Amino acid sequence: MSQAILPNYLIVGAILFGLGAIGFLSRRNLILMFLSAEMMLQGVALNLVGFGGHHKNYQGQAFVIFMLTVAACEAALALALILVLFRNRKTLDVSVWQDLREANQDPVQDESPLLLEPEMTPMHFPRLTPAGLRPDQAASPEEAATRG
Amino acid sequence: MGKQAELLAMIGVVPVLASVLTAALGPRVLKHRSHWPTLAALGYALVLSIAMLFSMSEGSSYTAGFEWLNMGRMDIPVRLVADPLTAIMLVTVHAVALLVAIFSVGYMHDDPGYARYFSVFSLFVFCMVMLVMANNFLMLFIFWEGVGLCSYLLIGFWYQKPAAAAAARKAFLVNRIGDFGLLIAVFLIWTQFGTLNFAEVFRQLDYRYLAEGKPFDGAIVVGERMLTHAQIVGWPLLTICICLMLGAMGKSAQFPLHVWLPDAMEGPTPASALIHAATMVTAGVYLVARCTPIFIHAPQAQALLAVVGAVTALVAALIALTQNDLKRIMAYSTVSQLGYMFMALGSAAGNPNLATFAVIAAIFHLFTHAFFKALLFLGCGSVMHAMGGVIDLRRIGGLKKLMPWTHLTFAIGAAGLAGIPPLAGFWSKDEILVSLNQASHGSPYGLLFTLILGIAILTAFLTAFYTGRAYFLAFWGPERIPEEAGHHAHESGRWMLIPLFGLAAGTVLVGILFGTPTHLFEHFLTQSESLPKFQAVHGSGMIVLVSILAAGGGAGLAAIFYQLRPELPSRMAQAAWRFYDYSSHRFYLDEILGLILVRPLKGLAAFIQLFDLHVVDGLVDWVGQVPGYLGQWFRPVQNGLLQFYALASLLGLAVFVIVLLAKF
Amino acid sequence: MQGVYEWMIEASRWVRPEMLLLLAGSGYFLAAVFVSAKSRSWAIASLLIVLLAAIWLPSGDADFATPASFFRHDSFSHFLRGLGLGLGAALILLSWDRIPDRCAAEYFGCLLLIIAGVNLVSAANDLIALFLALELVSIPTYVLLYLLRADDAAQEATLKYFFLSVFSAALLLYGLSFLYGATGSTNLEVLRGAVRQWLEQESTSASSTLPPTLLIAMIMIVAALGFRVTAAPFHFYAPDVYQGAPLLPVTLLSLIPKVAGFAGLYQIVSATLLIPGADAAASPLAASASGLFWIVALVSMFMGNLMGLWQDDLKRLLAYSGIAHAGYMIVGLGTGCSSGMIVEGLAGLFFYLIVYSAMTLGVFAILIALQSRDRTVVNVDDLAGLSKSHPILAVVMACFLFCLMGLPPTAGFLAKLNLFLAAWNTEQRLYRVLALVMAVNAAIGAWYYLRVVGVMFLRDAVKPLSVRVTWPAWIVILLCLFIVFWLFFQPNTTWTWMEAITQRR
Amino acid sequence: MGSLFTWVWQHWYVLLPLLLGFLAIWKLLPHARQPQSAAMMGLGAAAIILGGIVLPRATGVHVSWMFDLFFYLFAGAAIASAGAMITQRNPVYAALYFALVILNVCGLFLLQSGPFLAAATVIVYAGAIIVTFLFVIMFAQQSGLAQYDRRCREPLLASLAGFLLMGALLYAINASYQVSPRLTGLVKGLEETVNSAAKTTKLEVKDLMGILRVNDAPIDLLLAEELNRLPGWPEKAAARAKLHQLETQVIAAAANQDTAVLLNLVKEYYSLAASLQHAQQRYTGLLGIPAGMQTQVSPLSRRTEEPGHVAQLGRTLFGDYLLAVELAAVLLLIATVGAIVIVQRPKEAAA
Repeated sequence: MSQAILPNYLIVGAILFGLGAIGFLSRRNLILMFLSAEMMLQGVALNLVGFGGHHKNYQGQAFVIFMLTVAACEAALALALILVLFRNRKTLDVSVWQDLREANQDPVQDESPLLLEPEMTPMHFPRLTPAGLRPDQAASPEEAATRG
Repeated sequence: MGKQAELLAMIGVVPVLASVLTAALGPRVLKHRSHWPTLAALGYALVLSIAMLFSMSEGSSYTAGFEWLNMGRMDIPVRLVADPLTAIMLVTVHAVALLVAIFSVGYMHDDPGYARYFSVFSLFVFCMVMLVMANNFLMLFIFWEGVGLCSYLLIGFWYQKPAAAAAARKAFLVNRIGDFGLLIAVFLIWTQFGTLNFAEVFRQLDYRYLAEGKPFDGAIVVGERMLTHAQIVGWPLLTICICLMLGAMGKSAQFPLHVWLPDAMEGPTPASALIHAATMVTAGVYLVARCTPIFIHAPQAQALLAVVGAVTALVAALIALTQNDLKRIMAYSTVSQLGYMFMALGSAAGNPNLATFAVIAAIFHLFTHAFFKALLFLGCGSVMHAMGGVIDLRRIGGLKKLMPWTHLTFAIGAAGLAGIPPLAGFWSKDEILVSLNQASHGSPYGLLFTLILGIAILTAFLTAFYTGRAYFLAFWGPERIPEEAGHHAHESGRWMLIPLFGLAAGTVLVGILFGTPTHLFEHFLTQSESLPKFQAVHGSGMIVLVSILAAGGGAGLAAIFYQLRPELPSRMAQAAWRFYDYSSHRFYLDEILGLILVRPLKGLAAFIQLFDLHVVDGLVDWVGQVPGYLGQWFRPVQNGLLQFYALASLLGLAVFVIVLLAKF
Repeated sequence: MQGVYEWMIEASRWVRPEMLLLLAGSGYFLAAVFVSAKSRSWAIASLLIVLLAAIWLPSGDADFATPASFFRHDSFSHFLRGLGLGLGAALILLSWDRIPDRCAAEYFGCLLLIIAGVNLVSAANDLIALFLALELVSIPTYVLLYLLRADDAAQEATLKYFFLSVFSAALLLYGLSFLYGATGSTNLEVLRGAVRQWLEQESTSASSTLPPTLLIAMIMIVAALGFRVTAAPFHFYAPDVYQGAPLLPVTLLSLIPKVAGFAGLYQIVSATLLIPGADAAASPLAASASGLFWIVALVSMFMGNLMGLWQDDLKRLLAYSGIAHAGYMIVGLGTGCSSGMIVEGLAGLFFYLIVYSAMTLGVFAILIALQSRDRTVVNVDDLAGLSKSHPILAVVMACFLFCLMGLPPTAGFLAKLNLFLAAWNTEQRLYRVLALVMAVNAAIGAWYYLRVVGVMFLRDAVKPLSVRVTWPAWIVILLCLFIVFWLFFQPNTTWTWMEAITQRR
Repeated sequence: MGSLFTWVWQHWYVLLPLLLGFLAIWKLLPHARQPQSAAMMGLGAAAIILGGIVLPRATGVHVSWMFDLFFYLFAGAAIASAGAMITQRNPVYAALYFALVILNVCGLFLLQSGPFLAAATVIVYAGAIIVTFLFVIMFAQQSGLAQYDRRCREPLLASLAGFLLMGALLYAINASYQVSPRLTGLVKGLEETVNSAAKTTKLEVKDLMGILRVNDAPIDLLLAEELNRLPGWPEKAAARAKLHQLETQVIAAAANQDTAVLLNLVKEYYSLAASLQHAQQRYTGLLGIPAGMQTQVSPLSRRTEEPGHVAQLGRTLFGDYLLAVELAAVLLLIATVGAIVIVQRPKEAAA
């Protein structure tokens, strides 16, 4: 039964792989870039599982488990690295890291100003309360923004 | 066999030992005695080379060597060989190098880089000697690069001077263009013949069939393949020859790759003498002479060789006319004389019987040129040493009294260069003219060679003229000594004069002893196995006459302009509109001469110099800079943005996938 | 029936040196918590462990490859594991007492794991083993890039290397998944058998096609490993990362991933394309692969050399030089894919790999030796006057640079010559063009190396270098120098060995 | 040019959804000056739905409606949430969409009998990684949407590169793992002929020979081409021999004007084509493993008393891949140590 379905798994895998690649190339948030790369791995996992089902063995699934392990390792390192980078520049933007480049080249800057969209008014996100403060006494997001 | 092998190995090993010894001990132990290893080594090697020269009998060649490369299909043992051609090169190189080294002792005596100089000097001689003794193209190429490297080190010896550093770099890079040609030639030879050994390659291209006029109808075994003669002699051989020629043009400073040589004056003068006379520039001539058996099969390449030589000779002579820097004049004269040698080498185009004679003419000229050019350069060095480094002909003059010995030897060298009989230059130049004359009769390229013969005679005239000009301006007339000279303004010391005498003696004697009067040189060189069967060519009285006339005329004209009537050149500038004023003058003839000959020539010379400086030089520089510009073009890709890098990679990947899928 | 325990002992018999390294590396991390020792002590211990591993390395004659085993050992892995251990020992010597004591244990632990990773890449006989071994090289490398210095430049370098490496790992996995899919086994031996069987069955029929997914797999894997060997267009990170990261990790980055990458490429290529005995050109995959390598080699050579002309930063210059050299080596790989020149191309590649390791290690060792607390060598101009302050070192450096240029009498010349001749003798027009391009590039590349030589010898320093070179650095430098010349004068034994490697079944 | 057009026409069912998807992703990625439009979201949804409808119809893959339903549900949701994740401007939502992708992918795992894998993936990704990253996002998030989340780098080039790659991959998969439409048509045509031949008794040699030529190409050539796309089919050599034999027989029968033999031959062709169709579903894109090559070597993984049971995964993991598990353990250790080393403030900076 499940043999004929192999190409469908491969197709979904290829699409996830491609979409992940697009996300990696275009999203500027470091975390989203990393998640996009992980999504490419999901495409690979679908490939492997599809092939495993097709060949009726568990080597494909075992491969996915090792992939998962390595992805977890990379996630741990990514998390640490992103935290350090954020501590340094106070932003998750990947484009601020362009000091190392060919000499005599101007840095790439964003040309067009942002369009102010009505629905883009500041949103409130759940925030971690700083240590030693009661949640209800923690600073509001606006105050936190002014404090940096 | 054992003895001869030892002899060869010693000739190869001794200079490199001296180099290493000087480099290791020079700065700390030897200091001002750093020249001794070099002098001893060169002297010893010279004795060995002469011994080899005399012990060389008919058809003999010496070999020595060991197993080196045996990788895959490549099996190249290192083997030193010496046949008559090599032996002559060895003697020339060692003799001139030894005298130049002796001169350097005096010239460089208080330079801080004394030990470094002699170390590189020995290394330079070593590379050249190994180049000459190599038995295969790979080794030849390796030492070819070595010679280039040493010249880089010597030209840039005074690296504090930006001009010297720039000149060194230029020499290296221009030479790399030529080296590229040689490399391609070597690879082509390897693929075409399956071997890089000279003797093997030549055996496969058995020239005797051509030389004896027999049609060749057998097959030639090349590696594992059987090829017909036509398959080999077609375009692959032509390509090989042209690539070889490109390599030779780079080293031997042929137009348009000559641009490095005049700049190479920035090195110490003795180093220039070494480069110009004995080591570097002769490598190209040697290469072509060595590969004559290949060139015979590509008459088009030979004709091209002659054309390149003619253009080089004429252009360099014209440029030399207007130079004011004594060393620069000598540099251009070297280029011009090398052009002569190339003309001679090319003169066998379509006429294989002439090949051996052509090679003899070229090598003989190389031999005599080594003496008088080294002499002239060392003379320049002597003048320069006395004048505190000033060499501008407008600022020095009348040194005849101040430096009588230098003057005498320089005069001999100049006469040798100008081709005044019976000095060495006359005989060798005469042989080249004879060879060209022969080529202009009874060869498919007859018309071309008639033209080239004309150019050669014109060049001979010009050579005599500018040599005379330099000589008279420097040594005659009122005494002018620049202030930089200071207390140095006196005749040079013993160390510098002895080599001058030695070289002067050589300039006077080698032509008569070995040249046409005795035919010793011819007889010796014809024993070379790789050269076609020798067919003697006899000079005609006409050629001798023309040669003497050209040399005498040029020298005489120079004497008139720059000594007898020194005001003439400046007056000539106004000659055009004052023609009628001067028409009644008693030097009427000179004016006419000046008008119809000198002035256009000078104009042409100025034009060619500009052309050379801006177009040829610019073109060669431009070729060197193209990669830089291209690199600049790619630089924005590396803009520091991580995602941009990933994007470029992924785009590349997508293109690969699509293209290969479409083909799959 | 054989028990699981016995089976495991049997299966791990051939990777004991690596298990030792892994154990020691992991042990360092644990010991770091309890033991505080100087950098030098950790280095001595690491060196001993590497030596022990080298002694334990099984000889190249012992060919262990039951089909479907996880690791295998043969002359190829013997050579590359030896090279890996040698490079590891050199790196340990170079970092002798240059590591701050606070992170010395982590540093040397990572180094040992990386060495184990390189060795396992060349011993892998399974896609999973290959993947894990490559990650075993990458993950400690991320840590090393950041460990020694944590300024902005190092952070940026780590960021770029990490993210692009994760990206390339995804590409690699995607390719590997198709290789698994083609046979249903992750084993390389099975894959090799399947391709060989296909070639034998289909040798009569000209129009048979391999599944295009194999092509996809190959391109993806070449792209991912091309990232590790800095082949264009996957090389972009290299200049920035080299420039930003400290010198020791950069040395590692310019050697270890290249060796691992080429080992991995050879593993994949030899499993999917090269079947000694069968005509490799009969496989349409081989033709596509040689086309792919052709373009990658061309672009790498030009990118590396043309951009190298403009560099002032030494590490950046060496990055571009590494890109160009990767291009030369890929010429060998591509030549190995085309019929007739399999042995010459691949043996040329391995020969070049040794020479490249020696000369690059030599240059970096000198740069490392010249670093001191008060005077850093960053730009080419910082080397000015080296011939005055350290004449011997300057001459040795010049030798390495001439080797990089490919001038005789250094092994660089022979290495380039081999690749050139192999490419030329494929008698395919494309590869002949590539051979010429290689010659042109060697000429272009000479310019920027020569500039370094010129600065060392022809310019005087404003403030001369006064650092004393330590003896571990001298050992590395002199060994590299020895190799650079020895391989020129006595290349035959090494060459015969390299030829034997390519004869893997 | 004409051939390119034909090629596009033949592959419209791949190209059209791709084109729509490309447009949608390109426009939906955060642009500085354009708000996200519902129309583009609709376009993206259309691309997914169109692909879901057209692709299986064109390629003829169908299992059972229950399986299909779940498959298309999970696959469609996975792709849609993947698209939403990369285009979402709010990083928190994007991370949650990523979790949704994971969940749907795990659903697909379940369909391929990978319950353990599905559970592990959910735990590792949705349970650990996403949650940790959400913490980081919240920690790093200032008020409002950040500049860098509202614009992206090179949306056109990035989506172009991604979709070019995706298209090439889909094409390769299509060429490797799916029954070629031509073969499907061929089988259908032969089937009809055989069925109709059973009803009518009057058959002309000319008609039968016409059946054996499809689009002016002999059926042998078509079948041989399709056969060549099967690198791993064990019976390939036999089928090739059979094809050759049929070819000679047809020539002989046509010469004899023997309709009965010819009809039998058509039936033989039909059975050959049908078996080829079956083989293409099973064996394209595969290389046959030589006989005698074990793919599972450890004593543990060779014990297979319960086929398909999840325990077999454990056997594979701790049998064949025991060394790999150990390697993975070292990797986890180094990652832990590395993360600690990276994140601790260097002492120099503190001092």
